[in-house]
Amino acid sequence: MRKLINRPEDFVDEMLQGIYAAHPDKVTYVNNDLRCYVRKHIKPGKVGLATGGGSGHLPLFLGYVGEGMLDGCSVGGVFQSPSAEQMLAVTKAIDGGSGVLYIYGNYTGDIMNFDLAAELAAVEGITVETVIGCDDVASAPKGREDKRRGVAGIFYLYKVAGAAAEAGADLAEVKRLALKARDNVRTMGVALSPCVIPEIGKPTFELADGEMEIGMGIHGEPGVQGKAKLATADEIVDQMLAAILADLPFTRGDEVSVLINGLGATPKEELYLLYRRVHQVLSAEGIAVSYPYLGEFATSMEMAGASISLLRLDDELKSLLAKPAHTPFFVQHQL
Amino acid sequence: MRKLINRPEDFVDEMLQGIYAAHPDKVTYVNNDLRCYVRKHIKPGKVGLATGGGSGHLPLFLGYVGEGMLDGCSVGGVFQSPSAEQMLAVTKAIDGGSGVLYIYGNYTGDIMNFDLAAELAAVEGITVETVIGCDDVASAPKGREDKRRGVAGIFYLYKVAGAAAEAGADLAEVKRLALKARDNVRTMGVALSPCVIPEIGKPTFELADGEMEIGMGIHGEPGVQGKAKLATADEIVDQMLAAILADLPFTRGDEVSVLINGLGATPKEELYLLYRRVHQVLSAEGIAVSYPYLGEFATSMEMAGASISLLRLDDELKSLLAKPAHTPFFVQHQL
Amino acid sequence: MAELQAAGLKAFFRKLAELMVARKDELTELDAAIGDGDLGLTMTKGFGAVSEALAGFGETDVGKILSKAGATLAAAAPSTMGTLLATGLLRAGQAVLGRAGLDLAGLAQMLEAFVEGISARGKAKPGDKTILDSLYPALEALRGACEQQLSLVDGVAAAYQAAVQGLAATKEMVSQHGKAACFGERTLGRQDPGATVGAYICEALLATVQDGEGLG
Amino acid sequence: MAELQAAGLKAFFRKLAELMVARKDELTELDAAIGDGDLGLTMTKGFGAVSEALAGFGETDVGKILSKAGATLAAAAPSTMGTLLATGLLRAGQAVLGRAGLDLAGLAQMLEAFVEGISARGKAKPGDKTILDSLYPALEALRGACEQQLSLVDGVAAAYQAAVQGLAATKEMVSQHGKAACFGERTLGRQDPGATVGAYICEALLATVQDGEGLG
Ligand SMILES: Nc1ncnc2c1ncn2[C@@H]1O[C@H](COP(=O)(O)OP(=O)(O)O)[C@@H](O)[C@H]1O
Ligand SMILES: Nc1ncnc2c1ncn2[C@@H]1O[C@H](COP(=O)(O)OP(=O)(O)O)[C@@H](O)[C@H]1O
Ligand SMILES: [Mg+2]
Ligand SMILES: [Mg+2]
Ligand SMILES: [Mg+2]
Ligand SMILES: [Mg+2]
Repeated sequence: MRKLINRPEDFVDEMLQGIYAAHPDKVTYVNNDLRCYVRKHIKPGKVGLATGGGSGHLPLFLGYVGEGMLDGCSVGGVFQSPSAEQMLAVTKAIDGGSGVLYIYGNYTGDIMNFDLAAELAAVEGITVETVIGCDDVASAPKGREDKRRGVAGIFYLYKVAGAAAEAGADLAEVKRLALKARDNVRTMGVALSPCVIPEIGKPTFELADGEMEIGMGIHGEPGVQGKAKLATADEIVDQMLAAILADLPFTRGDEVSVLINGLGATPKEELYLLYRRVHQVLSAEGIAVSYPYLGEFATSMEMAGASISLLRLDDELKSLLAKPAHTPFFVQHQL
Repeated sequence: MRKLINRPEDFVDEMLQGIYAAHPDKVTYVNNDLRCYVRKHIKPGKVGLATGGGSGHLPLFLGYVGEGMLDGCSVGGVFQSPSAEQMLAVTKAIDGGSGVLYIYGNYTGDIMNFDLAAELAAVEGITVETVIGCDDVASAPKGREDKRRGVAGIFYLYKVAGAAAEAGADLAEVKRLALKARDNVRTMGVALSPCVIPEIGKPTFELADGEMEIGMGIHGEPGVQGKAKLATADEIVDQMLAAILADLPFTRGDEVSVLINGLGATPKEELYLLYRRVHQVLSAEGIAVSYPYLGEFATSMEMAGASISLLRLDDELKSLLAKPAHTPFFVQHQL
Repeated sequence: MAELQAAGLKAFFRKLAELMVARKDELTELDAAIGDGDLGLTMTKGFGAVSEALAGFGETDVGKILSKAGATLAAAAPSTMGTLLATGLLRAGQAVLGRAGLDLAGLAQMLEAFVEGISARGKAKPGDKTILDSLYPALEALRGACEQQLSLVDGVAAAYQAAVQGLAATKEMVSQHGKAACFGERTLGRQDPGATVGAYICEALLATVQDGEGLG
Repeated sequence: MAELQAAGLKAFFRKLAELMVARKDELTELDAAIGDGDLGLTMTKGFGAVSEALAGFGETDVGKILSKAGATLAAAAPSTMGTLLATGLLRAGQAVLGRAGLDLAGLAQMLEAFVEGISARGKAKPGDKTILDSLYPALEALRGACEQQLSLVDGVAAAYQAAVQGLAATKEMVSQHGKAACFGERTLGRQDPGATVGAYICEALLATVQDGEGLG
């Protein structure tokens, strides 16, 4: 294990201690539980936005809590859901009286706990709505979008819903916009190496040097075609883009935002190399790119690999995407 | 090799093509050479700030070209200096009539080429001054600072000089401030894995799973004590901080900015775990932290590891550090 | 007829926690093959916490003990399996609230509520290759044992046998839920990790009634 | 007396480029041990570019050929070694500008300017474990050969011998400059990569004059 850690079982809590120490003016926790992570200043009257999920994906999930994005996040162990109890505590802390929207990824453990939390919140008189990210094209065929995993594309849901909530939209409107973002985003990933859960200490799957797996999920879930010999960057992009473009489908005349996401160990150099090809292919297809994002948005600790997400834009999504945001992990000026 | 690339020899130029495609409104190139990277809009009258160095360290070096930071960067092959010819082209393109300051890291190849470029620029009537980053405590003993490598701490030189130049300071003043930042920053790194130069295809040094090397440079240059068994995060921080604190020295009552830099493959989770301990130790020493920075600021492609930099602040440095900046790779609101 | 009382139920959770520790690597490997490999971790952690919480819980109402176990498990192991089992335990606790002991019919009633809780939360059906595929057969065997008026030990033994057979049958199934569903046909030939946990639960229950500790 | 003319000088750069390709891995390994491992890459790339640029360069002035080589190398291989050699070549070109051929004395004059250019840019001195430690001995041998009025081939052979000895002596030195300096005492026992390049230059020069191609 090549990790800068102390005791594996302290990994998540010590990471959180570091975050609270670094950003005391921006974030804090409630319920006397480090894992109930909330914005320092909750705006009364604003619709509350909560997310949550397993650790090991920074900046996902808690990294999007801050100005112009989310209000709270319950934090699970590595690759494990937080508990319904923690979700409920966050929900109560961030409710500004206008209800709370849950936005999280399509994983059974998370769904079960968020559903339980929503039932409990209702008992406390808090209206909760839910939008589940399910952007990973590789994880289920078209028509079964409800079975698809949520991966990096959830960033767009946070950004769009966050900007709308910050601007004063009500719960129904924020939900409508989050759903619109969800319906218009598609992602494909490729992994080049496994990652190691600290408490397990060895990779839970193997990917040898010179191998890749297109379509692999951010916990190492398998892709559509299994392992293959590592292809060139251009070939990989072509294959991933073909799947994405056909799925929505994206067509000539569309305008999109592109998100090139590193899974953890992949250098920025390589992300730009991927973007080069994405830009070439989209130009050839007559699809315009606005607001490209490149960097680490949803990782699997030290996994090597990347994902490509496309969000089809209209004026509404575009103007919400362009709004400024400011969290300890994500800063954007007005575009 | 686990890399998302096409032909290794095209790595740098294809990466640059991706960057220009992604940020056409912010950066461009001159001299018909992709590797002569400059800001799209040069302010007449502003002191020009140029850097340069080998590729493979993104966001170093070109990532700091943009509003509130630098104006141009000559881009070398992986771990190789750009040429004097390229540096000269960038110098001419960014000179707004008030002279140009070179800020780059202390590496022989770069020095020789920047010196040559400065001689050639003088012939063209452009005043050039030079400040060389040399923050790596591990690379030479105290008293021989001029022999020390420049690593992640150079970020502070860019930020401080960039803010001063943007505010209209003249060449002498910008140089004074860059020197002040240089004199007050110290860095120590630790590596947990090697990295692979694309055109070489295999690591140029070995670091086995479970090993570390404290003090290793960003090209794999050795540290002070050689390889050792991987220690806990807290032990590593304690050892690195001890060297940093003793060197300046930083003392009770000082105020510092801390930069925790990932070398490439190290997850943000681990960086925050390191920060947790840094914060504990500095608090115990009576040293106050303002403006912590955590993320990837100077990498070695997919190398695992991290560095810690401390900048001793005074009011002047602090206010320059707090100024906004906006490049394709680094965004900061006014702090 | 013999009854499982508070002490017996606590002994059951203690045995189950020990069993999880003993089988940790097996669960990790099963889940690594068609999931994310955390099941050994979550189950040892979750039932370790339950067993600890119950140690100092001076309650004689078996319903309250089950609820306590469920609430503890929900907080300590909020994974798919942890949350499903917690939901099941909370329902089971509701179903037998106020009782001081469970005879074979009581156990069947408890197991029924437990399985229904898991079904309701997870929306899976038998054959989907989940924990239900070991627990449903166990439930049916227990009901049959009640009709045949078997002893407590024999009844639970029959349930355990059925669970083990149900577990073996998961090798012929394709996963329809959770992370395993992404593996599709590749889950064929592999034993379901969650169903394995279901069989362990029956195994611990059998060991408890065989021991006789806390039986009144 | 025999002279190295334009064709000979071009043949020299061609041979040197081939030699770098043949020794690429050796240079890579030497530089990987006490540097960043790029020397094989930069030298093959740099002298490949020089050899290509000279192929279509119809110039008879040996000074201009050397300058052209220097400018090409500076652009193609801006590493420490590339820039040092480029500076040396530019100075050497200045020193013999306007000549159509170089006899032994001319070669010595050229090598002197070459070495001085490297010294001025790098600020190293003999004994610092750099390329100077093979080139200085070669220069001195060449001067001695002039005094003794040796033939062109014998003179260059003496220079090459001296370079090889100087190179061997770098094993006893501790690196004082560049990335190798960080390795400190650990550079003892290792041959300097840059000095190796210096010896290769002499080797290619010797092969050129032995061949006799382009000698007038
Ligand atoms: N919807 C469901 N209903 C019942 N059981 C399920 C469901 N989804 C998954 N499971 C069971 O959960 C097991 C995996 O549990 P666990 O490792 O906790 O999942 P995760 O790590 O994805 O949260 C599977 O082997 C399966 O038996
Ligand atoms: N200041 C100097 N003067 C002369 N030669 C030097 C100097 N610094 C380094 N060298 C030589 O350069 C060689 C390394 O060259 P190179 O691999 O191009 O360096 P880098 O990769 O650091 O740019 C060393 O072996 C040494 O001979
Ligand atoms: Mg899990
Ligand atoms: Mg180099
Ligand atoms: Mg699991
Ligand atoms: Mg080198």
